[in-house]
Amino acid sequence: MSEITEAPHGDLLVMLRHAPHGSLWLREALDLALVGAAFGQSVSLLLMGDGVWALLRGQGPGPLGQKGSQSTFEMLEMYDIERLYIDVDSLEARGLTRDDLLLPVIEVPTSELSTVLAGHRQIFNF
Amino acid sequence: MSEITEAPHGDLLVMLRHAPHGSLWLREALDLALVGAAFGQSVSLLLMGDGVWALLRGQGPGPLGQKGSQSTFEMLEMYDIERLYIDVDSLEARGLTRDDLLLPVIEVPTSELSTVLAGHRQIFNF
Amino acid sequence: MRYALLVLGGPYSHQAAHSALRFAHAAIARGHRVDTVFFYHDGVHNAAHFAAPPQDEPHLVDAWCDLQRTHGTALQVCVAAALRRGLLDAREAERHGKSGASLEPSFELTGLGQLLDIGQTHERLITFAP
Amino acid sequence: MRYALLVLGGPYSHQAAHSALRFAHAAIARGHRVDTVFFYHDGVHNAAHFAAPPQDEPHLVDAWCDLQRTHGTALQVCVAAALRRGLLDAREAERHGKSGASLEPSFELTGLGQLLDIGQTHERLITFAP
Amino acid sequence: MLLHLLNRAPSSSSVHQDVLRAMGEEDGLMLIEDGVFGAVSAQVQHFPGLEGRLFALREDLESRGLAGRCDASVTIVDMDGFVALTEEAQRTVSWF
Amino acid sequence: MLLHLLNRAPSSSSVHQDVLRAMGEEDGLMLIEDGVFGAVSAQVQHFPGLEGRLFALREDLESRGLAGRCDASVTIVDMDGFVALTEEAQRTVSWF
Repeated sequence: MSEITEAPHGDLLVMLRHAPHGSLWLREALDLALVGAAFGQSVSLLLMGDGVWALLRGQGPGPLGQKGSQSTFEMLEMYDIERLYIDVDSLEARGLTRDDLLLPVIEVPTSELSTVLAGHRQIFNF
Repeated sequence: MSEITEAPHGDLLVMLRHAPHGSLWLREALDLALVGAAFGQSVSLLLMGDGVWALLRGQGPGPLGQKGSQSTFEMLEMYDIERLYIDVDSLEARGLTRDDLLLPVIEVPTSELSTVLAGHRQIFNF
Repeated sequence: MRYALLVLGGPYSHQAAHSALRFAHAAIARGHRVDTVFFYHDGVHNAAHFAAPPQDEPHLVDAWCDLQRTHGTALQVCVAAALRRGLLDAREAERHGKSGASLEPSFELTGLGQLLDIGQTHERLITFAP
Repeated sequence: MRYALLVLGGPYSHQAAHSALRFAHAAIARGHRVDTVFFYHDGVHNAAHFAAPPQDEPHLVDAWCDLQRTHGTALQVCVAAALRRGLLDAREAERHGKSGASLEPSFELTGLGQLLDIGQTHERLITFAP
Repeated sequence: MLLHLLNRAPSSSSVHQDVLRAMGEEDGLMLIEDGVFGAVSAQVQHFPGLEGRLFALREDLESRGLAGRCDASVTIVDMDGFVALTEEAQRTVSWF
Repeated sequence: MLLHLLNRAPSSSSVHQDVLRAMGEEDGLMLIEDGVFGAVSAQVQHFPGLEGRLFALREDLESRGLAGRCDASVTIVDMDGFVALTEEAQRTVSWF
């Protein structure tokens, strides 16, 4: 069931579609979201595809000591990020539920994905 | 039907799995095959996945004047490349037949792919 | 309209930079302005001063500089993405104890805030990814 | 055994270089020799002299240099792949009219024939791709 | 109306499935670079329900030898037409 | 016997299908980097018929929070065990 109770809207939507650790996509996407939040924009995140792994509990630093993304998500929460959307289909396909995740999320069914995209003035898709 | 009449063997197998034009993978893979042939090694190529598009007839240069790969394939033929294998499943999945291709190929069914790999002393998978 | 482009792919390795350049010229030919190109992720390699592609290939770094010279397009590079990938202007090079610079002078290092600003000040922002 | 590694991915952008480094240390810990690491495709960016990653991240260029210093591992970079991506030693820089160099001195530019040679002279060749 | 750009072939990446799920009923989809491999008749079934809203870039089709193999359901546009599509769309979203 | 390395998740790339088709009956498959997402129970069905020949790298599972989610049919090896597998195999083939 959808939890989208009001029309999604905001200045900035950053879509996170890449898995953590394997590449820098997630990290550089979060950096952009963080700058947006620091500049006072209302920022939403949408996790989709392998991007949903980014919020999995229990992640660690990389084996060479690379920082994980957990601290960045926590910073975003501190900056009062407006909405953290997650694509339910992507979550379920990977055998995950919201209980597996680090932060509370707004579950978006496929039928409402386009509404989320249309509701933001700027979209960056990483 | 398989055309592999003798056990595949050779010094060097270069696997081409990336489509032409979109990235440099195909080009840099062919460069390696070309060096192998120039050094007198017996070189085989195996086209698989989107790599089968590399042999499609009628390709042109890129819109900024990048060279296509057609001339490199022709150079490889000049160097007497030993075998040009193509994964039949990949070919058929893309609606192609050998008649669509620039050069004569040896069609490899899935059941014989591992034989081709096992028959070469060095394998580079691009 | 005022267009901006975001380039996320390095030159040669992927077609992204080629597509972005072609798009820029086509947009200008239709009467638009392409005021800014922003380079992020591996796109920062488009600003490599030392790039020396074969003579029979397009020289993308030069092509970006031409675009700036001819049409006044600003070439902006995310400084954080550039530093970890080895693209430093003279000031950053000195700060990190390196002599010289590896960033082509026509490009300028800037922050990510600039990218968000571009999204607000330009009517269209088109991303070319690897 | 004599091991060689082939690295096809740039540092930071992908995990390939991190994995290759960890593999090298694990192989050495098991009593093997890692005599050569060859860098091709975007892997050539591992040799970027100007790389300046944040202080709280591993410095991969330095880590490769450490591997060479401690274990004698040769660090070889495909010259054709390097030139188009902006990694030039002093000689290539001069040949292309650039001052200075962008290749870390511990790395050496070489041809693709060397990669085929490595495949013949080392017992194992493991590829780490982006 | 959004214009989505896709530069991956459906035969090797599953990102096209995410694009389709995220598209609104009026959104358009523009295939560029390796995305144009999805425009050939044997692959276009990966993009159902996009009549009149599915485009492919002529220059990328031609360099790949696909100009004559593009399915009739796909509208071929050149770089000028691509720019025109971005004029009409409020925003573009690039998938890769 | 060859050891195949795979660093892509089966949920986003179809390269795993090509790996499976190219594997000999005794070949092993080692999941590393983002490949280890294929080792979780909800994804491992993408790798049928590999009993005892499917491996995943512990360090990459742990950094991703997957150590406790790895399917029982997958053999977890650490970096030392990964090196050991490359000793046993005549050659390795990396897929990406």
